Amino acid sequence: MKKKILSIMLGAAVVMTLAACSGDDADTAPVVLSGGETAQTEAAEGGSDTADGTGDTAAADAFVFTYNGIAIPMNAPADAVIEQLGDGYTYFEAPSCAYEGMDKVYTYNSIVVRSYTKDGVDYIAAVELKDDTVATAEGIRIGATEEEVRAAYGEDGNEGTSGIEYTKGDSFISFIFEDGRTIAITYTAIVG
Amino acid sequence: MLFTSLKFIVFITILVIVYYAFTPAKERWGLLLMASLAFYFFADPRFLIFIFVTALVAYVHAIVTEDYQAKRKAYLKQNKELFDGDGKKKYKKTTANVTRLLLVLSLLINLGILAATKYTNFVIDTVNSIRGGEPLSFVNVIIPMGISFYTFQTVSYSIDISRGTVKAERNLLKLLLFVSFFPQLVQGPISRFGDLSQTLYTPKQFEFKNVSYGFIRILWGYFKKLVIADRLLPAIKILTGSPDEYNGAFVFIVMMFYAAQLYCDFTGGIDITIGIAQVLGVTVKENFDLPYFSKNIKEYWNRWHITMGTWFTDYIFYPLSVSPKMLKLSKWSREHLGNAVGKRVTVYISCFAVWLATGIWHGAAWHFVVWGLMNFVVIMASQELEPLYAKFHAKFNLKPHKGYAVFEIIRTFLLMSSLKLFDCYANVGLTFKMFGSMFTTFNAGKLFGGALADIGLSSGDYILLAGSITVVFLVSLYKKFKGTDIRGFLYDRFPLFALSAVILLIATLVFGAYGAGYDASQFIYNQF
Amino acid sequence: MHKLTKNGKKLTRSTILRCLCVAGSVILTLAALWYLQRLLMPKYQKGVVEGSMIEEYYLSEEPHEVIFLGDCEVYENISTVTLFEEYGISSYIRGSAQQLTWQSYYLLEDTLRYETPKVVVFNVLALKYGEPQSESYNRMTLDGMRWSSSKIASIEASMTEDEHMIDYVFPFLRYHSRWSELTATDFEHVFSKDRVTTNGYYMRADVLPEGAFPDPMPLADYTLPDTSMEYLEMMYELCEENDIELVLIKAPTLYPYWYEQWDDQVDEFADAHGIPYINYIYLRDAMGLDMSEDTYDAGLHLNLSGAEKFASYIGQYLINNYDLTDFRQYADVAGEWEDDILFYDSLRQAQEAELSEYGELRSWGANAIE
Amino acid sequence: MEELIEILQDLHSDVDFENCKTLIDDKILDSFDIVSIVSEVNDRFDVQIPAKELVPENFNSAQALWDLITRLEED
Repeated sequence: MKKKILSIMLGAAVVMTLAACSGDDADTAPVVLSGGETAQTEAAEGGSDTADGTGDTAAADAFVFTYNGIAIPMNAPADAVIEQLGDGYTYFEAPSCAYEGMDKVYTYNSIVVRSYTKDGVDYIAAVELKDDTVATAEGIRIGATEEEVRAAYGEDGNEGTSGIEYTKGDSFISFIFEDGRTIAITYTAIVG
Repeated sequence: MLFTSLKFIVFITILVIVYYAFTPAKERWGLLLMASLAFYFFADPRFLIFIFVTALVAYVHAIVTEDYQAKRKAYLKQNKELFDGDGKKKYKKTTANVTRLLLVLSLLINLGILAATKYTNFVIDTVNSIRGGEPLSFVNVIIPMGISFYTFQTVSYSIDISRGTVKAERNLLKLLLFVSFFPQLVQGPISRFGDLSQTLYTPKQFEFKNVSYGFIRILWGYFKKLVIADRLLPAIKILTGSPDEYNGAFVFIVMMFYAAQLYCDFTGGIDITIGIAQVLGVTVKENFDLPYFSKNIKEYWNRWHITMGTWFTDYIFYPLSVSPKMLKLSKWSREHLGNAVGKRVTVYISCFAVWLATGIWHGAAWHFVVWGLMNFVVIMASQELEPLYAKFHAKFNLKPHKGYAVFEIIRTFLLMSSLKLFDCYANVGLTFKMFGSMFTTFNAGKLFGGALADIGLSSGDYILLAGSITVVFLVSLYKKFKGTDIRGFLYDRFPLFALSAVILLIATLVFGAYGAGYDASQFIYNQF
Repeated sequence: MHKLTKNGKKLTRSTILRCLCVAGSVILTLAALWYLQRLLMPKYQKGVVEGSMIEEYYLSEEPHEVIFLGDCEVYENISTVTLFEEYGISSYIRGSAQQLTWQSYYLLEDTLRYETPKVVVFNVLALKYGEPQSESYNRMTLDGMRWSSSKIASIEASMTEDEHMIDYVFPFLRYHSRWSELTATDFEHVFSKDRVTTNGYYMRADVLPEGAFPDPMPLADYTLPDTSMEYLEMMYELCEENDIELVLIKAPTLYPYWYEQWDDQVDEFADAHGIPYINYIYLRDAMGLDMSEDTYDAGLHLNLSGAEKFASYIGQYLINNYDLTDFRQYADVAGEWEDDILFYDSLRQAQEAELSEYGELRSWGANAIE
Repeated sequence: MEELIEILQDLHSDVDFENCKTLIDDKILDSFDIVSIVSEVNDRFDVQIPAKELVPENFNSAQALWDLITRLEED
């Protein structure tokens, strides 16, 4: 009997969905967009916080460095990235005080990748470019002039004592200069 | 201020102490008003403007309507000799028309505010998706906390006034308290003026029994919310967040989890609301009556979110279906479509309207609309199948059998739980897909081999959930079979009552899913 | 409740019963919560013992003329027993895992409530952190402190975004979620804890030779954060007020990397304030450190033999430069130290026994984490 | 009155409408039934029952319903 009701229900509902939604899939947008706090109280009105299916992605907005065609986003889970990068690295690890985590350093031919631990999972902490065979997504390599960096990344960086930093999402990229030329480039995750 | 926030608990504690220790019984309603406004103020000071406008409109409307009706009635009485039968009817008709006009005016403003705040972006989004091309941008509106609840409550007052079933409140502050009474703002219930006003304004004495009953009910609400609902929610989010991974049997798990989560969250919230009101000496109507023991969907909707259901029945379903036009339509359709079909037409139209409104009311999103209409379809289907059932029962003589009742209850529960899936998944299409996957690729084996441990629940959590849901079930069973809730039994054995409260409090504090250990960004403490 | 009597009603038996029940419930609830709070808090007794260090100080009976402040670079690297045995220095290490500069400052404030040392030695590694870092480290440093304005200030300075003061006031609210993770250790140590350090020194007797460290990452800005430098300044002033000599040190371990540019800034600070700053990285040979046998974790921290060498070296510096009492001459203090040395020796023996039996430590460190 | 009972019997043949006084309270009549009754009453008695009269007190027994109809007829 249940099946019968269900089949009636399903059939009718499909028709109705087509009529009502004109095939539209983006349903949850308005509630989400109308602002954090109020949206929350409103969601509670129906009796529950609606379990919306869209989980936020951790590394949505951060610098991504690409090495040999493999993307290395800051704050992204490290295991998969390291696996893709292959075996050509030397490895170093250092447990933090009181075993609260493990700093891992993977040294490849042209880059160094560092990871940190959070909730038992490793995340990309930093990438350091070691030589001029690799370039940032914006085309900057070691040896580039200060002007080239500023032309590529803009003037709104944080000036440091020995270089400049640009922040994007929960990551920043640093260029270290000596005599007007880039001697080091690092990507760093901001761990929150 | 959510019920589970520390701020709220401190707020309530201070309120209750000031209420009974430092406020004269006669003035206590005033303190309730101040607390309600403060509650609103802390959420967002701008909200106060909205709620005040709504209350003021209802206040003015009520007084104007009542005075007008009284004046007309008195005139009619004093000048009987001036009217013949027809004249009297005409005179009354004019009164009714003006009354209706006043009501429409008041509802336009109050429902207009609701529509403008809650549904503008919904409409824009829908228009965008239909029209295509350059999308209209969303407007940045604030949605006042609990606006659906207090607007509906106020609208019921205005309609009752214009029907003449309640007396107008002539103290603006008292009416403002009715509109803003804070425990109800978060999740309802939607009270009627005729019910709530009986205890809201009267001088309140400290009554030990009332306070004890209310207190343990608050604890019970927190227990359900914190120990069960909030523990299940992250798991549900994980399951519904990766629908490709978690299909088939997992959808069934989502159904079960969500049924428990929603029930415990919603009834828990209502328990806290009614419990607080009871501690404060205010009687609020019940909103749930063991909905999961319902034998069919109609019964379920008579037992779930009762105040909303009766609101829609009283203010949409009845007026619509007994309006002269509908009666005409009913007559016409009976004459032209035959008695059997014709009888149904008007009821179905009204019912459709109710469920459309219910869906929209639940949230400004299409999946709520579809969910509402699905309810309509299921109710209609079961209504139509009823004679079939009757025949079936008659043939096999099934009805008196207890096992059959249990079957009906389980069937209704499963049906309602599957409808709730619309709440869970990101969009309507996905919900259907996931629902279908239960039948095409159930594959129960997937559940084992560690998958259930990957959704944020440890074996300890499962044991705890099983245990606490059993407790909730047993307490419900007690009510089902004794017809009264278990508090009376405990209160008559007061030491047992006190001990239950202590156990409930401690269990909630220890096992509640609150605080740092349960934050989205969980700290690492697994190793200790 | 007095309402009932006021109304002229007699105190019936049931009223008395109710009052008793309510009072009993309140007491029962408070007692249960108190017990549960103690039960549910992490005990830091096995494996991760760093959370026990701060509170252990309050149990130490003898006076301390030297107080060390800092992170693992002090509590794992300096043997307090060596300092006493060789020089008669009575010292205490108020160290904790990743102790931040302001936490060191407030721990000094806290210490001054109990005694005024002659010398305070601060390890500078933490100066690189200008912001709260991690809740679990905060907890290890803060939960063990006794309540005082210093503790409150330290909590306020240390909290990360997701933390709340109320969770420190009632740790129950923070730790109730441990109900499903309780171990035998938790039940065993509800009311008492085992000693884990010798005057703040955390012993590790095993050996894992130092390896190569990766090159340090170049930084765009080497300026030490203002916040930590301000607290260093406050620490200096607090020492001045109390006639305490402040000594800045950098422990001889190489990782985490201590940049030259940082070293220069600390040097500048020390010069400007007329206090000593000694970077022991440059003095590894002088103190006879052999990192193939003086470290237990490939060079991150010193082991027992390393800590004794470092203590021996720094102790010489301390007695040469400051007017410290030789407490070996004072029977009452020496008597207290007798107990500490006994604990130290038995711990050493126990660790050595495990090392000869298993080749590694099983009851301490990572292997012992439950 | 008899005609009214007839209307009611059509809806639920198994209920004793003459004596039952808790038709609403015991959930014997639901909202669908009430609408049917209103529509039948409208047809047979030419009385329009407005929405505001659709309250439990007026539908709990056949007698109450009959009283309502007569009251509305007089108006």
